[in-house]
Amino acid sequence: MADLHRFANPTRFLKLAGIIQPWALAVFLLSITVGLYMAFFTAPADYQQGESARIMYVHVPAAWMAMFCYTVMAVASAVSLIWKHPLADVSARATAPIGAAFTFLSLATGSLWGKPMWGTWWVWDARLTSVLVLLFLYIGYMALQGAFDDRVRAAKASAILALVGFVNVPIIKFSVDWWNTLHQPASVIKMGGSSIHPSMLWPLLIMAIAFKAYYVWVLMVRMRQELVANKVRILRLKQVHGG
Amino acid sequence: MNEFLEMGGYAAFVWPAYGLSAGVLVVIAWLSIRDLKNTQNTFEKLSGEKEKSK
Amino acid sequence: MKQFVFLVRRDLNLAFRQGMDSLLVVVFFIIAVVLFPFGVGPEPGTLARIAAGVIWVAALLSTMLSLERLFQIDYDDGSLELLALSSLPLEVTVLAKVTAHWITSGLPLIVAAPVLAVLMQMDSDGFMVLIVALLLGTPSLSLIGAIGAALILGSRRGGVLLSLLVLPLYIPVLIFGVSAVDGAIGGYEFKAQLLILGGFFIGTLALAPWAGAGGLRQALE
Amino acid sequence: MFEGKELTCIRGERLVFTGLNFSVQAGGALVLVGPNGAGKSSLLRMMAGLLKPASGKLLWNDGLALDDLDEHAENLHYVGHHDAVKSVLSVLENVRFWAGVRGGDVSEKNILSALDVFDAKHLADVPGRFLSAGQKRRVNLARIIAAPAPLWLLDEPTTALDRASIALLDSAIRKHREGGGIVVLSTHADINIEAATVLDISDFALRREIQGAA
Repeated sequence: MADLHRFANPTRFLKLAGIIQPWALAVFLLSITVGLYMAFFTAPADYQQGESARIMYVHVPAAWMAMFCYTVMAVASAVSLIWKHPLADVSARATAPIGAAFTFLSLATGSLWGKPMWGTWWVWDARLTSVLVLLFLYIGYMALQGAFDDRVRAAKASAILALVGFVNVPIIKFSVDWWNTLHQPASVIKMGGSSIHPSMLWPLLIMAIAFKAYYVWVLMVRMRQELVANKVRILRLKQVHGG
Repeated sequence: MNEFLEMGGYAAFVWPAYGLSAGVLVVIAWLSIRDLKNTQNTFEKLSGEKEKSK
Repeated sequence: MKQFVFLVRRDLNLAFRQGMDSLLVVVFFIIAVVLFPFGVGPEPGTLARIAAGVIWVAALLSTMLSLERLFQIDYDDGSLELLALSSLPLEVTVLAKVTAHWITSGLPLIVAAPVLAVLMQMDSDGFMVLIVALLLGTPSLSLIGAIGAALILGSRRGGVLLSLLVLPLYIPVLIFGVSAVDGAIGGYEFKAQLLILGGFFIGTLALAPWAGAGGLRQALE
Repeated sequence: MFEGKELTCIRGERLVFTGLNFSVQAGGALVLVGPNGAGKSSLLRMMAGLLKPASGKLLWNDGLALDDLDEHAENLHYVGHHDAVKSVLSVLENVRFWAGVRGGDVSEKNILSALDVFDAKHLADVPGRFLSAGQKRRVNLARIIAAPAPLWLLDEPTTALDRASIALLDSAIRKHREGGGIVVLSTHADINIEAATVLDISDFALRREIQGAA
């Protein structure tokens, strides 16, 4: 009967999440303040793009997070399909909206950063285009998660989609890069700006740590919500089927 | 101070970028926490016992 | 192998008896392409330049349209359960379904494509490569689409959801399909693109049955 | 010999039944009873290998049935709620297809004799869309005769059947069991199966466990 309990009442994880959550919040708050301070005060302005390059300190970590979250979803989906561990489904489902938010942010900040440089809000730059496709993969995943009444069916179908999507990400990246070189004369100012000077590198890394801490914090909140919602559903089923 | 705010003439791009990012992250966090609170309340209402992870 | 052919023959039989369905796919393909001259104007220069892209995007959309019902009919009338229980492994059943789908919707597109190329004022040296590229590309579209069709079985929002899942995965095939045709017209390299399309085909041939059968198995639970 | 040990079934988050045991000898029959939603269909689907048990083992002639699903599927027939009759194909083509997919004998003679068992021979060239529910069910049952398999899993086979057809089903089941076959069926109608073991699924639902879990 032990594994039965694991489905219905994963108290062990709920306690653990309760502990991790405040720590993640603390790390997030600390690193975001340090990161922002460095991004605006210690890091020099870019000699070509001037102050607008400071958008890089939110754009680049967001793009990293977009890819990181999708990888987490793919790994969690593989674990859930192979070892059928219920927490893997819950973590993949909880990660998706956060990853999608970061993907949207990296697109929006990329467009805001590109406007002064290229004069238009959107340029079919290889990186931006791949991130746009990644956003569609996220939306497809979340739409599939929401398309089933039975939570277990939704989890299994989305797990397969996440894996299929993950296998295709490098192929899409390769195709978009190739397509980009075919049609786009090498854009004068590379998105990444001039070579990364250490004083610019540190804020980037600290902002990246801040975003990861934010991810862990919100992930814990969302996973706890999913697990308690599972318990509520079981109570509802008990009501219906006569306890 | 306002020299800083001007962002070397790029204020119209730097501040919206940071503002939007802050906004989106805050909204996602707030929604998630609100959902958690609601679910915990329904759970307590249904099962009548204190939700341990509150 | 005998049962594989048996299943493909039955599906073809079904498709031809309900002739209208596969015909609709081709009619949609033609109408979608014919709309463009009304949109961008009939001027041959502009049409020729966008011809390959328009034809390929239309091919993508029409393949996708006919995919939603790939498993849905058999799922609803109980045949899918029995197919899963036949001695034919589910992966081979998925392949048989995809083969039947490709014959009823992929091939007609390829037949109609040159006619539309003429309509779009495409340069004639592009015709042959367009056909070869479609021959290599449309099977991948059916295969990837079959994964999507298996995943949305029994979900509330079928059609639109399928397009959202599958179209992002179609992008590589679109990119290399169009550039193969443009390459032929422009007189520069196009063999590499065709080889890559072939590579996609073999890749999806390996991925789709496994993912599709996985999707079907949990849909039948 | 078909046996199930300590089977547990979870559909979605609902615990359907647990600790369920059964065993049926060659020539035997097992009748599943119990209220709707007790898990009769789930158990039948589990026996067919469509639904994996959360825990427990399924044995066919003392071999683990679920290890090789394709091989297990070869020696069973499953009749579910739907009749898998294509409206465009004729009755003969429908049954021939199902016999062919199972690698059975697809000759016209064999198909017609299978249809005759359920008095559907006269419908042979009628397209599926003209058939009534009862006729569709008889065509579906004829498919089992066309490609014989030792284990029959019938989920409420008598729905949509009139008295005469139920008698035909009765004799087909008797003949199948005399040949050493096994029949497991769930039913509401009072179909009289001699010397059948009856299994009430609701005995295996778990009341206490759910309360403990919440």
